[in-house]
This record gives sequence, C-alpha cells and structure tokens, in this order.
Amino acid sequence: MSLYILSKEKLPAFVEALQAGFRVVGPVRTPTGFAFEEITQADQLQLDYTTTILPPKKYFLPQRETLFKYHTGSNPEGAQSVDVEPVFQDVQPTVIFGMHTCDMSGIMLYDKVFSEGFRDEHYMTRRDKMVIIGIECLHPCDDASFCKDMGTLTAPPIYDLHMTEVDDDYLIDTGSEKGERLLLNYSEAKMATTDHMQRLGRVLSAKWPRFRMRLKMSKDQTPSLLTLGYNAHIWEELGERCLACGSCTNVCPTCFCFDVQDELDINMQDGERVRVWDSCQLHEFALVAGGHNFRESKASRVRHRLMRKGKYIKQVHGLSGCTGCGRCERACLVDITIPGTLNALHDEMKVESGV
Amino acid sequence: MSAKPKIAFFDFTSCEGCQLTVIDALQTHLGLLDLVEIVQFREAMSEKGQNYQIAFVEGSCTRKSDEARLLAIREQASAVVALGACAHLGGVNSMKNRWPIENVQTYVYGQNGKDAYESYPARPISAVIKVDAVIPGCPIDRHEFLRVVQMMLQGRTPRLPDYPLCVECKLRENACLNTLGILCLGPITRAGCEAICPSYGDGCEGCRGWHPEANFDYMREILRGHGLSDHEIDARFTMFNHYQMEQMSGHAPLSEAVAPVTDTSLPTSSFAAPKED
Amino acid sequence: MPENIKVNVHHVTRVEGHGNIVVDVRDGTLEKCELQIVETPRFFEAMLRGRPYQQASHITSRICGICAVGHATASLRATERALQVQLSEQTKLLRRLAFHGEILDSHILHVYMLVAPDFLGVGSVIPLATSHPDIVKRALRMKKFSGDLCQTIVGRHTHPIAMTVGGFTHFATVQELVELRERAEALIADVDATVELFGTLPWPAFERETEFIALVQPDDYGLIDGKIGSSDGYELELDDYRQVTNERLAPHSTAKHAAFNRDSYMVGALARYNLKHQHLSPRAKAAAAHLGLSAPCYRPYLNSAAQVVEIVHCIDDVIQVLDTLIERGIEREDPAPVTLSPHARGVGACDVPRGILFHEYQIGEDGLIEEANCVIPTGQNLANIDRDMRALVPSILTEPEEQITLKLEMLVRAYDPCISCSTHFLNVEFTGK
Amino acid sequence: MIPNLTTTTTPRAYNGHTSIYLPTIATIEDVHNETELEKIYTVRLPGGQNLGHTPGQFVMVSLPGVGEAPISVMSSPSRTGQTFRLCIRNAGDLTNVIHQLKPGDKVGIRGPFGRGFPVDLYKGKDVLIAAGGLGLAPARSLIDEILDNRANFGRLIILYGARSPAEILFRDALAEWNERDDVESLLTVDRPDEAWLGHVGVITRLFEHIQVNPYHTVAITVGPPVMYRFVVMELLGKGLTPEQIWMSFERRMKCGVGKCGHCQVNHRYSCQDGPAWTYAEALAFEEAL
Ligand SMILES: Cc1cc2nc3c(=O)[nH]c(=O)nc-3n(C[C@H](O)[C@H](O)[C@H](O)COP(=O)(O)OP(=O)(O)OC[C@H]3O[C@@H](n4cnc5c(N)ncnc54)[C@H](O)[C@@H]3O)c2cc1C
Ligand code: SF4
Ligand code: SF4
Ligand code: SF4
Repeated sequence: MSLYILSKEKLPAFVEALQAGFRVVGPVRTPTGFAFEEITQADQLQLDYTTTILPPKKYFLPQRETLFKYHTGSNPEGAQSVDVEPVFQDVQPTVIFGMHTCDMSGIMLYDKVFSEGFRDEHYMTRRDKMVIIGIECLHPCDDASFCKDMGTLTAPPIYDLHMTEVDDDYLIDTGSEKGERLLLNYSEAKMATTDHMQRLGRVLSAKWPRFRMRLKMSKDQTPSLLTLGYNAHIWEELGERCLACGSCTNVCPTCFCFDVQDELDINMQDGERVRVWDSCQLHEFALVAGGHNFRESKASRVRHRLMRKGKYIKQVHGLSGCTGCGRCERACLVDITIPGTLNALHDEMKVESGV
Repeated sequence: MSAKPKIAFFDFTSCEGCQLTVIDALQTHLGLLDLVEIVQFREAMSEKGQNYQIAFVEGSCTRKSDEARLLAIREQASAVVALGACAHLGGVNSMKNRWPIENVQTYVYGQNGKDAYESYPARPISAVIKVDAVIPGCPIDRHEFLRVVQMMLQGRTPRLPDYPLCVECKLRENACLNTLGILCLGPITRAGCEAICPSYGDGCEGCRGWHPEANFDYMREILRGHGLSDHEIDARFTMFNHYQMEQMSGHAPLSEAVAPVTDTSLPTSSFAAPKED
Repeated sequence: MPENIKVNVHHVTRVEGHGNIVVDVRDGTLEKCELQIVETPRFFEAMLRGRPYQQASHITSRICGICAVGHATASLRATERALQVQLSEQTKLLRRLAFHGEILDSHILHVYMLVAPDFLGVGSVIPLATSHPDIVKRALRMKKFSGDLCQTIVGRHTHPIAMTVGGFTHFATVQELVELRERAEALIADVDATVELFGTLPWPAFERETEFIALVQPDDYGLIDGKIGSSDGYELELDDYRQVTNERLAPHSTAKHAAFNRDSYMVGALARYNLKHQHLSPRAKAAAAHLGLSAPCYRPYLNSAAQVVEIVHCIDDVIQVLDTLIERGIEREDPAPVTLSPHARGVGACDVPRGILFHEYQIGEDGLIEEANCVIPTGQNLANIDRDMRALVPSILTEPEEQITLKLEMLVRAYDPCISCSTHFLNVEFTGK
Repeated sequence: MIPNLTTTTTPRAYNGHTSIYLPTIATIEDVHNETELEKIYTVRLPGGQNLGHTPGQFVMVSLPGVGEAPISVMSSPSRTGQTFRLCIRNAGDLTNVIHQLKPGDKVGIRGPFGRGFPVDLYKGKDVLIAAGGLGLAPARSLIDEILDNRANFGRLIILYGARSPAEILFRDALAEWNERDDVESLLTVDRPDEAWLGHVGVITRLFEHIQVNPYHTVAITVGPPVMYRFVVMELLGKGLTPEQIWMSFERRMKCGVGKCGHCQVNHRYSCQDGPAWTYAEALAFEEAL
C-alpha cells in the first residue's frame, strides 16, 4: 500500500479526531512505567514508551470476559427453566495506537487461534472492530528483549497503519484499506515523497545494530533443541526455583489459555459464565477428578511452557509461540528466562552429544 | 424454596473485623437477607436463636475455656465455616506463641496476669473442631463471603484458589513491588483477595495463608535480596502464619532470638503492665 | 419496691466484644453492679516485641476491626515520633480523610444499627429492614460512603492498607477526590434526616457529673495529635499520658480503674463535645442544638447524640479537606525518612470514635520494637460506666426487671464500648460468682 | 496426519453471531441410580433433535450457576433417537450438584465434541474392548453400536475391571452380553466381597484368559490414566501393533473446542484431536502416557 507522512505535532489532532468515533487505546505513563490504557486526552499517548507489564492482548482477550448470561427459575408446576443469552463483550470501534512489532506478532497468533477450527465469535466480533496502529521499534526496550532473535523486530502483516519515527515526522505505512481511510479522514497526513522514503530507509537500516542477539542458536533450531532436551536436567533445576506464580504466562503476548467460571447474582437465579486468564504454570491446570495431575511437578510445567513457546505452537499454528518481548523475564522473581533456558539447554545438549 | 437456612455468627479471639465486613456486605447485597435467616450475630443483634445450620466462626481458640463453646457449636451446626485469618490460621493472635504463655501474661498484665487472664497458645479453630469451609483473609473479602454462602446454599463445597497471589496481581497489571524494593509475600500466599494490598502499594503479608506449593526457600532469597535479616524474614513469615510455620518446622520461629525466654524471671513491662499497688 | 433483683446479661449484644452486666440487689440494697469483661486477652503489646517497626501499624490495626484506622494512625504517630519523622501537609490531610471515614462508619453503625433498634423497639437492624426500610437504606447509603472514602484513600476501612510510616503507599487521583466530593455533598440530605430522626428519640434523662477527657488543639476539632485536655481544667502533653490513664485503687473494689482528677472519667464523643464544641462546624452546632445538647452535658445516654453531631461535623470537614486537596492537587510522595537511634521512644495519640487512644513504642537502632504499650478508650471508660450504673440502678429499681435490664444495656451501649480492643484493660473486675 | 472426525454443532445465533460457549438447554427425562456413585441420565434436546455423535465423543454438560464438565455419551448412535444417555459419576463439585437433579430439570449441553472411535475402521475386524471403571460408559457407546450392527464385525471381546462388586456398572447389559454367543465378556474386580465368585484382580489379569488373532484385531481401551500403560503392554504382548490399539484420554477440559489449553497433550488438544487416539499417535507424545 502507500506511505504517508504526518508531522509529530499533528499527532494529537489525529488522536482527538479519532476519539469522536472510536475508543482510542495506547501506551500511557503510569507511576512505575507504562501501560496500555484508554486515552482520554491526546497528550497521554506515549509512543516512545519502552514496554508494558501486560501486552495489549488485554484489549483482545480481556482478563475476565462474560460469555453469556443465564437466568434460572421455575415455572408454576415447579419445573426448572433456564434461559441463556450470549454476551459479546467490549465490541466497540477501537483504535490501538503504538503496538510494538513483537506485540503485533502476538495478535497475529491470536487471530489464528481464535478463527481456526471452532470460530470464537467473542474474540472475532471484537477483533473486527479493532484498528491496529503499530509503531516501529528503533531501540530495544531493555536488556530483557530478544526480539531480534525471534524475528519479530519487523512489523508483521496485521497492522492497519504502521508508524516509524523519522526526525520530526512519522512515516506511516498503510496495511489495510481500513487503515488508509482512517488516516485520510482523521489526520492531515500527506503522501510521502522520495526524500521521505530515503530518510525512512536510513532510519530502518540504522536500527538493527542497536539490537543484540541473545540466543546461542537460531529460532528455527528451537523446536529440535526442545525435542532433544525433553528429558534434560535443566527442567528439574528450574522446577525447584519456580514459584508457580504464573506471572510469566499472564504477561505473555501469546498465552491465551483460560478458565471458565460461573458467577451468580445474590438472588441465586441470574448470573454469568465468564472466562478468565489461566496459566499452565499453576498446579490445578491439568488436574482431573480423582486427583490425577498430568503435570504434577513444577519442572513439568516449566518445561511445558518452554515447549509451547519454542515448539508446540509452531507445530499447530505455524507461528512462533514466543515473540522475544522479554516480559516473562521481567516478571519472573527467580530469574527463569527463555534465552537463559534455551541457552542452557543448548549447552547441556552439546555436552551430552559430545560436541 | 423451602424455609430459609438459618445461619449464626460466633466470635472467639478476634478483632471482629470479619463480622464487620459481613455487615458491610449488606451495603451492596441486602438481598442476602432473602436467602438466609440470621439467628445469631452478637455484634449486630440481640436475638439469639439456637437453631442454626451454618455457623460462621470468627477468631482463634486461645484458651481452654473456648473449646467447650466450639464443641457446642460443632454439635449444633451441620456446617462450620472459619471466618477470617484468626479462625482459619490462628492469625495475628498466634504471634504470641513464640513465648511461653506466662511470659506474655506477665508482660502485659503484671505478675497477677498469669492467674487473672486465662490463655494458651493461639490455634486455628480447625485444631479443635472439624471445619467444613474456610473464608480466608484479614479481614475476609466480602465478595468471597457471599460466594461461599451461595455455594453452600447450592449444596457445594466451597474451594479456595490453590495458586499464588501474583496471579491476581498480574491480572490487575500492578508493577511488582518486589522489583520496586517493597517486600511482598505474594509468591507464597494463596490468592483470592484480588491482590488488594499490592494494588494499594503495600506488600502482601500472607493473611490468606500459604498456597500448597509455596516455595519458601526462594521467597527467602527474594527477601534477602531486600537486605532483610533472617530474623526480619521470620517476622514477616509469622505475622499471620506463626502457627503454620511452627507446625511445618516443629519449633516456634523467632523464639531463640528473644531474650526473655532464656530469662527465668518473667518480664513485667514497666512499659505496659499495670503497676502493682 | 422489690427486695431482690438479679440482672445478669450474658454477653451484652450489639457492642463489639464480650461484656456481661451483673446487678445484684439484696434486701433492697445494691450488692453488686458491674460490667464484667469476658473478652479473651490478646497480648498485643507482648506480640509487638521484636517486630520490625514497619509491621506495627498493620499488627495493631488488628486490635479492633471498627477502630482499625484509629489504631493504625496512633501506631504510626508513635513510630513517627520515636523515629523523628516529619510529615508532609498532604500526608496529614489524607490521614484526616481516612480518619473521618472511620469516625463516620463507626458512628453510623453505632447510632443506626446498634442504638436505634432500642428506641424503635426491635432487637436488631434486621427486623428494622422490614419495618423501617428507609432508615436502614439510608444508614447503608451513608455507611457505603464512609467505606468508599476509606477505600479510596487507604484501600479499605477494616485494616487500612496504604497508610505507612511517613506517608502513603497509594495515592487517590484528583478525579477520585472530585467524585467523593460530589457524593459527600449529596449525602447532606441523609445527614440532615439523621439529625431529624435522632432529634425525635426520647433519650433517658439520667445525669451524673463526671470528668471528660479528650484531645484538644487550638482552633480545631482535631482528632489526631494535640494535647490531652480535661474538663476539670487540665492540659497535658501526650508524653505524659500515663498521668492521665493512671490507675488507682477504687475504695469499693479491688480492681484498678483509670482515673485522673476524679475517681473516673469519660472519653468519647460526649467528652469531645463538652471540651471543644466551639470548634464544630456551624451545621454541627445547629445539629447539637436540635438534639438538645449543650455543654457541659452530663447525660451519658446523649453520647449517641454527640456522635450524630460528629457525623455532621465530619461530613463538613471531609468536604473542606477534599476542597483543599483538590485545589492543591495530589502529589505522589515517597514516605518521609526515618532516623533510627538506640531505644527511641514515641507516643502517638488520636481521638477515635470511642475516645482517646494512646500507643507508645520503644524502637531499637535495628528497627525492631523493644517495648510497646496501647491504652484504649473503652478501658478508660469502664470505671465511669460502673459509676453510672451504680448511680442509675437505685433510681430505676421500681421498674420491671426487663426495663432495668434494657436501660442498663442501653447505658452500656451508649458508651459504644469496643471491648474487643482488649490489648489490656486497666480495670477488669473478675469477682468470683 | 491424524484424521479429524470432529462433528461441528450449530450453536445458537445472536445478532448474526454465534457463541461456541453457549449451551443448548436440554431436559432430563429420566434419572437412574446405577451405583452408589454413578447415575444414568436420559437427556432430550429441544424438539427431540438427534445428537448426531460418534461413539467415544463427549458433550459438555453444564448447570448455569455451577459450571461445566465433559461427559462421554453413553448411548450408541444406533440407540440415539430423540434422547441420549450419560453416565455420570459424582466426582466433584459440578457432578455432585448434577446428582441432585430430577426428571424435568434442565441441563446445558454443548457438543458432541472431539474425535470418537472410528467405527468404520473397525468393520470386519475382531474388536477387543478393555474398560476400567467408569471407562465402560464411553465403551458402552461403541459396544452397543457394534451389537446393533453385529454382522459388520468379527469377534467382540469385552474385558471389564471394576474396583469392587458394588461399583460394577451396567449389570443388566453385562448379563445380556454373558448370555449371547456372539460376545465374549469377562469381568474382574480388584476388591471382592464374600459373595463374589468371579475373577479377582486388576484388568490385565483377564488377558491370560483370551486369545486373539493379531492380524484381525483392533483393541480399544478406556479407563483411568494408570490403567493404560499396563493394558497396552498386554496388547503388545499379544502381537498387536500400536496402530491397532485405540485409547481415550481424560484431561481437564474447560471449553471443549480447542481454545482453553487445559487438555493439551504435547501440542495436541485432547478435546479436538482426541479423546480417542491410537497408541501409535500417543507414542509420539511424551505427555500422553
Ligand atoms: C473426554 C472426557 C469424558 C468424560 N466422560 C465422563 C463420563 O462419561 N462420566 C463421568 O462421570 N465423568 C466423565 N468425565 C470426567 C468428568 O469430566 C469429571 O469427573 C468432571 O469434570 C468432574 O467435574 P466436577 O465439577 O464434578 O468436579 P470438580 O470438583 O470441579 O473437579 C474438576 C476438576 O478439578 C479438580 N480440582 C480442582 N480443584 C481441586 C481441589 N482443590 N482438590 C481436588 N481436585 C480439584 C478435580 O480433580 C477435577 O479434575 C470425562 C472427562 C473427559 C475429559
Ligand atoms: S514467573 Fe517465574 S516463578 Fe513465576 S511461574 Fe513463571 S517461571 Fe515460575
Ligand atoms: S481475621 Fe483479621 S479482621 Fe478478621 S477477626 Fe481476625 S484480626 Fe479481625
Ligand atoms: S507485587 Fe507481590 S503479589 Fe504482585 S506480582 Fe509482585 S510479588 Fe506477586
């Protein structure tokens, strides 16, 4: 599609214009960092943010989401009656500003998960109303990032608009017609000139050396590394350390597992069935009636997470289960990290194979 | 629906904050009164019915004479629910257990304290009678209270979350206090309060008790990283859970560290105890 | 006149904690008349020994679920005075808001749910929900506001979270304060209706002259810090609180009673009213007039009326403090620094719903608490309740026993005793049966 | 490639959208006390609509206000008209409340879900079914389907292990199978009582009493997780290949439609690609057994 240019000072006007027709979400400053939140005033938007605790996935799959409402009662003869009515929560025109490339990769996976097989209309109806405006990462968020290793340092093809900061302007690529229309209708963006494009090229090529590689292997090798390392010693060590707190999965832009619970009104007749984020790191996750737990040890759960991130998700959906965003590493209080684990596994396997 | 189930509230050694939370729950959920009939609630009413099916017991058992009352409640009720940390864990009351009981009696009440103020080490009520369900917390969470009542009315056994508080804390997108230099016991504490303390900037103190997989060794490592001494770590671990830590390790945490225990003459605080006339 | 009367109220209800009233009249003479405390002792002072000072306010708020903010405040003040902490103006204002939230919550609970049923002839607030739904709904509405006020500032009322040594760990946004301000304003109709309702109640006429003690501050109805004032004309520094709560041997009893200038004194809303009514808000003054209060007032039953007056005052003050804060804006401040030194002592005092409360700590250089003492309002009031009962009983001996019992129970309840605050009692009578 | 035999349901539409989580409200027509722990429910969908399942598939049964759980369909397709049957053990929270239901009460039903047993693949073969405990309920669906199309199959061997005589399911059916010449059925209990005259011991003990032709046999085993490893060893010992052995996996399930992640076995979802698997498939998954 086409490249446009919008000067930085015109951005607030764009945001304000959008607010008339959309809920506008973007990174804002919090007392301790940044978070994706609804923007009420244009100047809250912090496009030069580093990272957030929760990825923007919370707007795509809310922490707690109502699936349907129910009403139970009884008819005059005493027979039970039950009515159910589906709920599609948070389906409203929404513009999400400033998604980093890694987080867009997470949403690309979500789109597959919830549309393939049984189509999850709760997700899809919400998704249809979303406009994604990405922002090109020009600097690593911090030392925990390993997006370059995971190949997510460039924008995946799911954005409607994608912005790159070039001096005092944003160069904006349009990823969809919807995006282009939005840009033209709500902002003063102009077509980019050759000069702009040259500057963009310089900015993009200059960014790569700023990012370092952390993995001792390429991302394409992780599935086989994990297959070989299924019974490696490292899992026991990590299992010992792990707090089983699930922080790593909750902050992960590709984790989507959920629990389903019923909530009951005080009248004991009406209520809602909701889904809430769940984590495979928790003891109960694979426990079944009779007390058998398919992942009893923390070691098996830590391994399962790494398997999912580095192998299983790729097997099923063809996309990497890890975006290299580094959030799990920042969240973990006992320093269990994906690069650290994969590298240790790599070393252990090398020793084992005598290489 | 048939006759409303009758419920009763009882208090033992406690601050009555949990009962107060029940009263507060009525602010938003007056409908509770349509579901159950409250027949005893000393803090809020004069009527005293003896005919109850569910007994909510607040407070720890801290003296021999409490036991008979607890047994009588157990005898009458078809279900006993421990209301709050005092009843569930022993709670703050168990902090005194690190000393011989005479030590605390005389410290606060002078040399006569031993005789005038009956007491023994604080215990959760489950140490005395069988408990069917627990509503943890200091104080309890009012929504959890309502949920437990509803579940019991549905004929279900209320179950507690078995995972750490960090789960709920992350869902609220709190910045982790332990990474900001504020101590938090969230990683070892049972969830269910929606991480209310970390959400208000103060570390979790473990009032809901430990979750079954609590990793004490690495929690200690985290706290040592804050520069805490072992004594301070034990002080944090035992604010609500002295009884549990003692049961787990077989000895009263912190007890060696306190001088008066080795001192055979019992301490009388010039500071706190009333003067002898 | 009946010759023998035995009143034995086992566990006075609708008070916090456990107390028994025992009256024994034999051959027309009063043999025994006392409020027995059967609450289990809790040993908080002993428990505080060896704890990091940061834990103190969280531990001591668990002394009492109703006065949790009060205990936390007194505890923080004791720690802060021991560790030479200077509070910012914003911290003081925010604490004042949380404190008012608690006073409101406690007073509303007490007058509506614990006292009103007596006058409306029911056993509790629960039948009241059917017989007088408007009254109950109003009470719950007002309570919800006070609860939400505490929640906004400190996380919750019972066991406040965000109050810490030197300041706060959480800051409400100005937007939240603006919303509270609007709700407070809207609540004034309910407050007026409360004054109206309690203005119609027939308070018993019983009267007994006594000494009143409360915290006093120049030009303010302040409830945190200040000096200790007595209606007998004394004023003492907080550090001298032991002189006030001093224990003496009462002539008729072997137990010790807290007494200062006389053989007993009263603390609480009525004491505060008597000592500093001139600093009440104009609307609170009008309410006092409507409720038949005028200083000095020696009618203990009117303690509940004084609480209604304080409800009015607190709402007015909440609005004023909110205005100040909204205008200043809220700044996220780190807690003020502490200075540790060997055996540092500090006294903290505040006037909680039931009266003046003292905490005193000695903190070592290692930050661990070495000694602790807490003196609670109900403990101070017990001697006065005893004397009131002794004065009251002879005048009502001709009435039916249920009436006597009810009047005695109502008297005890008027003091709003918070017996579960049994850190330690100074004057418990454990006379054998 | 794993064949995917999933049948999709048509969930109710709302504003043109559908929710895969919305149950259809069905009526309980009959409740039969089978044992102390198990009850059999006859369920009718609105309008007597046919469930349209294959043996080994399951439905998500829910009680709004309590929760939802996967339950295998006990009826065979051949015996499913306007109603179908579920055999439900009181195993926990939801099932305990389900056990309090009476005829006329409502339950939510979603499904059928998952890959059942590929009956067509079994045609012309000898079929050996080894069921442990509650595993006989899903197995029953297959057994009845075979019995109702008896000519299409070779021998039918049913091995069933129950914990104790009191826990034996489907006594009537067992008696009937015993009577028939075209069914070989053997029953054992782990813990006999005084009156028990039959086989004693775990289910694997029954294998010494049967002979199979490994070239013509498929084996289906359903039971508690601990059972599979031992049954599979017996079957391999009789010369069956991993491809000839089918098993059904119980996993925790919260959605039934391959989203919630609970039922994952390695990268596979048990609710979609299972619960029926061949042992050959399972061998590729470290997590399967
Ligand atoms: C494909 C499939 C088919 C099935 N078919 C049948 C069938 O035909 N008949 C039948 O009766 N059952 C069947 N089940 C099993 C049935 O789904 C479970 O028995 C049911 O989910 C139990 O749910 P519940 O709500 O009653 O138990 P819950 O009490 O909710 O338990 C649900 C799960 O949580 C675990 N759990 C959670 N918290 C705790 C805790 N604190 N302590 C212990 N355990 C805990 C339980 O062990 C159990 O696994 C099948 C399961 C699957 C996967
Ligand atoms: S964040 Fe760390 S400690 Fe917590 S579950 Fe994940 S790996 Fe374990
Ligand atoms: S658990 Fe806490 S709030 Fe509840 S009674 Fe005990 S000390 Fe009070
Ligand atoms: S603040 Fe506490 S509860 Fe929250 S994530 Fe950190 S350790 Fe866990």
